Amino acid sequence: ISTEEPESGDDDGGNGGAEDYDEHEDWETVEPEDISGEATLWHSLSGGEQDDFEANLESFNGQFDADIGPNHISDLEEQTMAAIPAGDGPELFMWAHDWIGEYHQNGFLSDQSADVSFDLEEYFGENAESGMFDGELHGLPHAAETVGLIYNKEYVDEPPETFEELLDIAAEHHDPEDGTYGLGWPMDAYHVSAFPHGFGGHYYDDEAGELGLTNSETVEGFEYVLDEVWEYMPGDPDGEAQEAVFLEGNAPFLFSGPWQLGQLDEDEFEWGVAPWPEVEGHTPSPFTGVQLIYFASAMDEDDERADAARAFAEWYTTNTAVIAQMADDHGFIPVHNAFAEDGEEEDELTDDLQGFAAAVDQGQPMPVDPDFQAVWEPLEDEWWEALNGNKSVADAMADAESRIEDAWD
Amino acid sequence: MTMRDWLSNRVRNDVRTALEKPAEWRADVAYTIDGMRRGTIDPRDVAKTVFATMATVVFVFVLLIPVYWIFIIALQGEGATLYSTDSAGLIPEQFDPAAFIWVVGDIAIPGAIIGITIPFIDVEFYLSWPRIVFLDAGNYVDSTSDFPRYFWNSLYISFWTVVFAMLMIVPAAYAFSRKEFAGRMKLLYGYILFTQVGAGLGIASVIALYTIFSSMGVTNNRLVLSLYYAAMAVPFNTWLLKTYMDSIPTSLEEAAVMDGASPFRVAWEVVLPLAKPGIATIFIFIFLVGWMEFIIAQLILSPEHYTLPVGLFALIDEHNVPWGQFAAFALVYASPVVFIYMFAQRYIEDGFSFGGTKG
Amino acid sequence: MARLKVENLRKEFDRGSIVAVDDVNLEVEDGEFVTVVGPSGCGKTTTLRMIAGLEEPTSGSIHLGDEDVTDQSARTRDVAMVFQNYALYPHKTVFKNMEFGLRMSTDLSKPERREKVEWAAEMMDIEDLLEDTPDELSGGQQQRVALGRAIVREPKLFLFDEPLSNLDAKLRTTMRAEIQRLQDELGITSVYVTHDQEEAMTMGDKIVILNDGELQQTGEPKAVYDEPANRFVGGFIGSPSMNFVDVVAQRSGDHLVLTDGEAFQYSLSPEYSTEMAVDDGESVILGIRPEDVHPADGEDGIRTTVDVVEPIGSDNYLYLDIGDEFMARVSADFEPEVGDSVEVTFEESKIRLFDDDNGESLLHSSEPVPTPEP
Amino acid sequence: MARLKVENLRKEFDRGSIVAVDDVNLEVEDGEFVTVVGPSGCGKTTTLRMIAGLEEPTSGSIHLGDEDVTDQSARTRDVAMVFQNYALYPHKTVFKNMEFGLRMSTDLSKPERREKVEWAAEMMDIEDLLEDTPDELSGGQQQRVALGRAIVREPKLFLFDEPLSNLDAKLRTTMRAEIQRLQDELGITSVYVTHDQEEAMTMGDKIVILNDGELQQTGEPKAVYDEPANRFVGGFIGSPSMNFVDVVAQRSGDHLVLTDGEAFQYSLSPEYSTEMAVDDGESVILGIRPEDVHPADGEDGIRTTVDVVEPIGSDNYLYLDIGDEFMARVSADFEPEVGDSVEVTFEESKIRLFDDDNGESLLHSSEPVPTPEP
Amino acid sequence: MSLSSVGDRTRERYQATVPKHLRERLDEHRPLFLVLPGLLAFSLFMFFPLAYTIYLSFTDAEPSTVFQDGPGGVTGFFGLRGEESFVGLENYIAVFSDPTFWNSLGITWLFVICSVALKVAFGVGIAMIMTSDRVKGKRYMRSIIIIPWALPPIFTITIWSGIFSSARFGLANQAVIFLGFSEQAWLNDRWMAFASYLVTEMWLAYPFMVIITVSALQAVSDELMDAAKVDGAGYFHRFWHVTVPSIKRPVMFASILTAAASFTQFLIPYVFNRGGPNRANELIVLHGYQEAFNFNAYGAGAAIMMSAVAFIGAFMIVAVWKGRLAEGVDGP
Ligand SMILES: Nc1ncnc2c1ncn2[C@@H]1O[C@H](COP(=O)(O)OP(=O)(O)OP(=O)(O)O)[C@@H](O)[C@H]1O
Ligand SMILES: Nc1ncnc2c1ncn2[C@@H]1O[C@H](COP(=O)(O)OP(=O)(O)OP(=O)(O)O)[C@@H](O)[C@H]1O
Ligand SMILES: [Mg+2]
Ligand SMILES: [Mg+2]
Repeated sequence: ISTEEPESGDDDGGNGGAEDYDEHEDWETVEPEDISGEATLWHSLSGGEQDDFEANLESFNGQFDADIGPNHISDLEEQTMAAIPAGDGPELFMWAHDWIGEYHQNGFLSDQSADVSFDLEEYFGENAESGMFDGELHGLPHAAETVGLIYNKEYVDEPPETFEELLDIAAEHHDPEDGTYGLGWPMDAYHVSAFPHGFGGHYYDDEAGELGLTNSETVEGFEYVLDEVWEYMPGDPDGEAQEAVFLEGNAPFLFSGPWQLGQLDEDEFEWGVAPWPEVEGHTPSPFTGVQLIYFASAMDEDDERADAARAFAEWYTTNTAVIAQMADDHGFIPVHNAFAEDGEEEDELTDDLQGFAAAVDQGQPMPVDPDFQAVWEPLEDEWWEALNGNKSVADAMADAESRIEDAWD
Repeated sequence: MTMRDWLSNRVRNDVRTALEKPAEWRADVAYTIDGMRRGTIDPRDVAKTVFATMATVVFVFVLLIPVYWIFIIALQGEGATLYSTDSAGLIPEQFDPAAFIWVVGDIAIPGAIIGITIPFIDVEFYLSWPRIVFLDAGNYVDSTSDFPRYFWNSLYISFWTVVFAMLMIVPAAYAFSRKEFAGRMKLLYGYILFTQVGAGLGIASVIALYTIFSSMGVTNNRLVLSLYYAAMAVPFNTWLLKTYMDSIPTSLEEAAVMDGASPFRVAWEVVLPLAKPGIATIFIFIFLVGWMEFIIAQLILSPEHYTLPVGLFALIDEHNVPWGQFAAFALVYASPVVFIYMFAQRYIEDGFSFGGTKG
Repeated sequence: MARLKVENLRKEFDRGSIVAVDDVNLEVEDGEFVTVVGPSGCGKTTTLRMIAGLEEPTSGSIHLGDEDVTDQSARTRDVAMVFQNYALYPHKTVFKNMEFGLRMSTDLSKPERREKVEWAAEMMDIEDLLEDTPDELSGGQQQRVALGRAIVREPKLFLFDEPLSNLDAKLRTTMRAEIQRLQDELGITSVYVTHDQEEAMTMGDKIVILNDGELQQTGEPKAVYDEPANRFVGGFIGSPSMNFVDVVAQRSGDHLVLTDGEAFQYSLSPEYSTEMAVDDGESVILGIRPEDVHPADGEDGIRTTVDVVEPIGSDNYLYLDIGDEFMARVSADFEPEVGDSVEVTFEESKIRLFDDDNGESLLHSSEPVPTPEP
Repeated sequence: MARLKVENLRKEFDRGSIVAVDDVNLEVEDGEFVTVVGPSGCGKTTTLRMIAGLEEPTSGSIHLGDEDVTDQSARTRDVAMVFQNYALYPHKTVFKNMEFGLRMSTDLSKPERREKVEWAAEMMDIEDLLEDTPDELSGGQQQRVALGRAIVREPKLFLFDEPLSNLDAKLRTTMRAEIQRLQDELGITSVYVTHDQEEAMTMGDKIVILNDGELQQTGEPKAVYDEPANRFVGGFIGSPSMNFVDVVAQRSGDHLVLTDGEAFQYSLSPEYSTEMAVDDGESVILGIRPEDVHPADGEDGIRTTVDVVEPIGSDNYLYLDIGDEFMARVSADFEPEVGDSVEVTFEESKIRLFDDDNGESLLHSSEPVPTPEP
Repeated sequence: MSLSSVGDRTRERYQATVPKHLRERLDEHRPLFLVLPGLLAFSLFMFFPLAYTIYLSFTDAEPSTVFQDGPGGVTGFFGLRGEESFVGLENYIAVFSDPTFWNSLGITWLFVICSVALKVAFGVGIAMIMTSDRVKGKRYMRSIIIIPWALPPIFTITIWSGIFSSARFGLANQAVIFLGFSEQAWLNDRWMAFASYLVTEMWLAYPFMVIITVSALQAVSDELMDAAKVDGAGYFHRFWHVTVPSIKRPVMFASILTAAASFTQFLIPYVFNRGGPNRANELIVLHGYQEAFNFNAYGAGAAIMMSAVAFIGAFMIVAVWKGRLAEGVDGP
């Protein structure tokens, strides 16, 4: 038992904030003028991300005369669904861009295109598009994410160039009785999307609003996974199980996103990140997501609060120091042009992030059409049916399409 | 005897019994061995008992393997996972209490300065003591969880849930058990009927509920949430306590009436003390409502008022589950209930009086 | 302490389909100890509960002292009751049990209450138990506490509902004496319900016999024993029971000859015959108590065989082959073998005759038919 | 039907800290009806349960017929037991209740079982109740069913554990006769436990008295009544109880003079004096039964005052001012007032003397000290 | 003293001010006032959502309409009404003509029957062991064994979904391999998934069954047991003829409650595999949820919920009535 004086409060020093990073001299942070409002922001960032994010937010509050209150919400979808229509929602919330269509349709979002104070194209390039729907501006992007190849350097020094190569290595190490596997790859519709897309197919055509599951290319992509890859994976298609084998050092490869980096233990093994290897001449093309700070409909209620909220979103998404810090520490792939455009700056990104950034380049953005939300589940259901050998891939995709179309009616 | 005296007495007795148990067991064993030597106790009989006990212990272990597993996961520290390739993790690889320390945080008595003023003579004493630290989490982990805050929120909500519910349930159960009034049987049927139907409404009712709270302007109000829990606890627990009260002989109440006690006194001094086992039982059930409920709490409360289950669930983010922390959190979370149950077990096992359900 | 007067008391249950108590009248003098006795379900408890105020009478009135308490609640009647199962508060110590009534119904200060409880505890010889809880006490001790709880308040009226029926035979005798001693010392008006006629006889200044909710007879124990108002009372009071023989009465000259068609024959002398309101040839029931049946040494008796001999130490019971069941209590020295033929006889003054139909006593000498006292 | 022999039976509870039954020996002849009596907690039930096989003896053996059944389970012993609370299966009809034992322990076919049940039901006069469930029956009827269930199997041995103690006084007498009738008709060896000494006396061919787990005396009821082996038996058997007076014996010539230091003084004649193993000046306890105390008409008696007069109809009980508590049972005609001075006397042949220390009888004439029969 | 005299005085005033006939009426129904607070509170939180759900089931509500501002006030459900419009019985017709609804209902009933049978057998079995004379230290084991009851269901269910991983290293698969079988794709096979639901449900619910059964077992009359022994009944006959009848009603009571809980089970299929594979195991509440949220058809979702409520309600009515649960000792 030890004793301390009453006054001594605990001050858990964080591991370095955005102060350690310099702002990019060419890209000025968009700073607000005379704001004075309070606003609420909802997010569901994980532990470490949350700490740093909130520290940055506090520094914004300190710098300017605003009070943005961050709330960590555990089930953001359900909460926003209930609170926003009831008028209890926040001004801002953070999520990937794929909700935009549906939330727009439900009237959950606010259009800020008239009020935003800088040129989005200039800062975010084409990623600016992801915050737009139907010509309205519903959010600002701050990071991108997608699935790439993470490899264990104890098994392979260099990432394989082609998938055939990868499978050879996988086959070599695959021995379930002994607890080792060829590779880990969560088999949900999101993680697996690189193949159907890479083979030239698509889940859903956002422009035309059409399904593409039964396209021969899509089917071919799925079939390749089923026929060539599945046998070297743990039998559970669920993400947790797939990731576990890699994280424990029992598999050379894992297809996953930057969020996985926090789970890796440097003491256990060294790893690298690479874009998707070529497969039979195709380049796999994963779904990419863009993390947005959404403008919720509460911003239409009170101008003062809206100003504060918008100012924070602008400041946060344009502050290169913050972006660099979040990228380094939490694998948030920058969408800010400062990190993409001039090749010189790219060196600022860690190797890991470069790998994922390359994967983003390979990928294609998730559709935003509200109708697309109905695709996920039937697709995944049917795909797993095929994985389990209950159906052929073609049949499964046909069934998935008919289920999705049913749902649309 | 006040409730508090009674409670502390009980706890003291229970602790004493628990402490004396080993000695008693030793005496049992000695007597048995002695009996076997003298030939008055059949060794086969003893063997049967030993075997049955061992088999039961094994069975209990198998039954609780998931709990054991969770415990092991919680001891794996950072890299813990539910999906371990290595021998399913049933044999622990390492003992790392970090997750538990992360959950509970510092254990300390906060420092304080207390002023005592003695009336009339205007003398003031100042008593101050430093913060006494039993466990400084900072020595072991970088950060600690919000468990203590969630814990107090949960405790606060559960406490008021119990208070509200008791205020509504005890008089009602008494009335159901002892009085005749219009619609009594119908209400009882209704109560039993609705104990479970409510859950069937599913998510639609969640939206409607949110609207009630929202339109009353009481989202994020812990007291109103307590009231809601209490209300949901009413039917089942009223019925349960009623059946218990049915088994209390009326002659005691009549004796009190003959002694000149008013109806309130009869209830307070006779019926309530006698209904203790029944009340202990519904106490546990009601407490658990507030302690366990997740969906509405998550919907209604903002983070500063999050309860334990919401806090637990908040550990899971979109992509990752920190299994070690998650498991440790859940175990620490469950421990008060197990603890309370241990003390209340006797009453709970008596508390279901099936006076009302006996054939 | 007060007089209790119950008039035309009636209680119906279940919408009148059960009449538990039917038009009962009863008067208990100040300081009197009245026992109420009757078979199970005859309405004893119901009557007592109405007097206590725990049950509302359907009709009739109850006066306690000069007051009409019929509509008063039990709380305010100043009546104490001792229950069959003691009804001690299991969660309170003996002291608290006894103090409770004082706390509820008097304004006494704490020390005054303590003094009173101690007085009552001393009276019941339970001073040492005051800090125990009821479950630590034996049945007899619990009963003492229940009595102590009743006396500590010095109420106007004591009610007892079979307070001894849960005790074993020996303890019952002891507690019976205890209650009588209390009653002597305190002189509180008491109503004591029991189903045990011996208890009722030995304890009561007056005894009240109920059957089927109706009052059968009221009177001093000895009077009731000697002059039962009807066959029911004759059979119910006294142990072993009065013997009954169905006989036909035939006037033969001045004599009245009673025969049962078999061996039984008895001739009443003229002086007794006239006392009986019996017609020639009428069927009547003859009642004679076992202790009045003697072996006929030499005299001319009724010859019969012995079915069973039951020794109870102090006496022997002989079951004789007369009527349905006929018993004689004879001294322990007289020990015939089963199957022996014996001659028995009895004094004619001990004979009671009852109406064949309604069971009323046919004895003229006593008051007309002594049922309800006003 | 069989002989029961219990040898050195002992039962400990709670790791030997409670000795419920201590070295009991007992022999019951084929067809005999033995009653076991003793105060509450003396080990009656425990003994019976060991005989039934429901409790395992700590030591000792039990023989039924020629078999040692000590280690046999209750299931296979072929004994029937009647419980205090009847223990009828509440969810089964009376018929099923009675049939259950047959179904479990015999190979009888269904019609055979029905026949047997009907025979037993007729025997118990419950044919009309066969389709009812126990909760529809009165206490007496339930007890009949419990008896019927026991007899239907015609077991080797009947065990009864206070079967009548839940019934009211009248019903108890009836059922007592019923059980005796059954025993006469069926002649099955029976052990009957009761705490009511009167029941034990009237029902038993032989009576066994237990106290504190130890056997006190075994014998025919009359023998036990007349020659109690010790003070406990003297006081326990007989109602009202034997009177005890602490006296000092002084030899005065051939006579033995007993005085209690107060008014009490009695002089034993030489022939009786010699029978008693008493030294000069020794303190002993004198026992005399109430029915042996008579008013001394003219003779030279002991003068004392009357404390209480209790009329029980057939007799009067007088509480006299001798020793602690001294009662005389006198005829109903003798009715002194409370406070009257009376003279009482008794025959010297009725006097029993007991050792001051261990309570053993000091009477030489009977067998040495008749406790355990082999 | 002071208290009671104050009481008397207020009573007098009360008697003086309130007319007699009203007073009598009040007195007669006074016990009702003890019941009312609970009843009102419960009604508020129970019937409002119920009414709202019924309302929704007759509309074409979907997120894009229901969340728009509609009329306020009582008729507008205090602002809950949006721009949805009435469609009459259309939702119900659609639901009842949808085979997936009937499949869901069928699998739900199957789940209820199987899980209740298992829960009862398992609960009674454990309770028997935990009250057996042969087992020492059973009190302690009884208090340990209720741990599953103290853990939040959402957590336990997540853990169980991990146990049923179809990977070779999943706990269930390890057990199966240990027993000499081949590994299973638990959640990807219809009946395997169903079985895993059952196991989980059983594990979650057994503490409740054990608590109730233990207290029922402790009330079994020892005398009856002895009577049966003397009658020559062996262990199983005693269990069947004495134990079962005396614990029948408490266990039935627990079964009815737990049956209703099974009927409304949502989390297990949701967390395990969303009622999969391929919606084959969608229990009814999950089915309603899926309709409402995945297909954005709140009206149809509400219609499903209401149908479910109707079924569970009918079940409870029959069960409560047949089981005479509402009655006390003084019941008819
Ligand atoms: N609350 C009640 N509802 C219906 N009937 C009742 C009620 N109380 C008593 N009775 C009936 O009234 C009659 C008299 O009952 P009571 O209890 O007064 O008898 P008792 O003489 O005390 O009998 P016991 O000697 O068995 O105690 C019985 O027939 C009984 O069934
Ligand atoms: N299972 C038990 N555990 C501990 N002590 C016991 C047990 N059964 C009986 N006893 C003790 O053994 C002694 C004898 O009990 P038993 O029941 O045989 O007495 P009894 O003569 O039948 O008394 P009663 O007349 O009250 O029925 C008592 O002191 C009792 O407390
Ligand atoms: Mg009664
Ligand atoms: Mg006994």
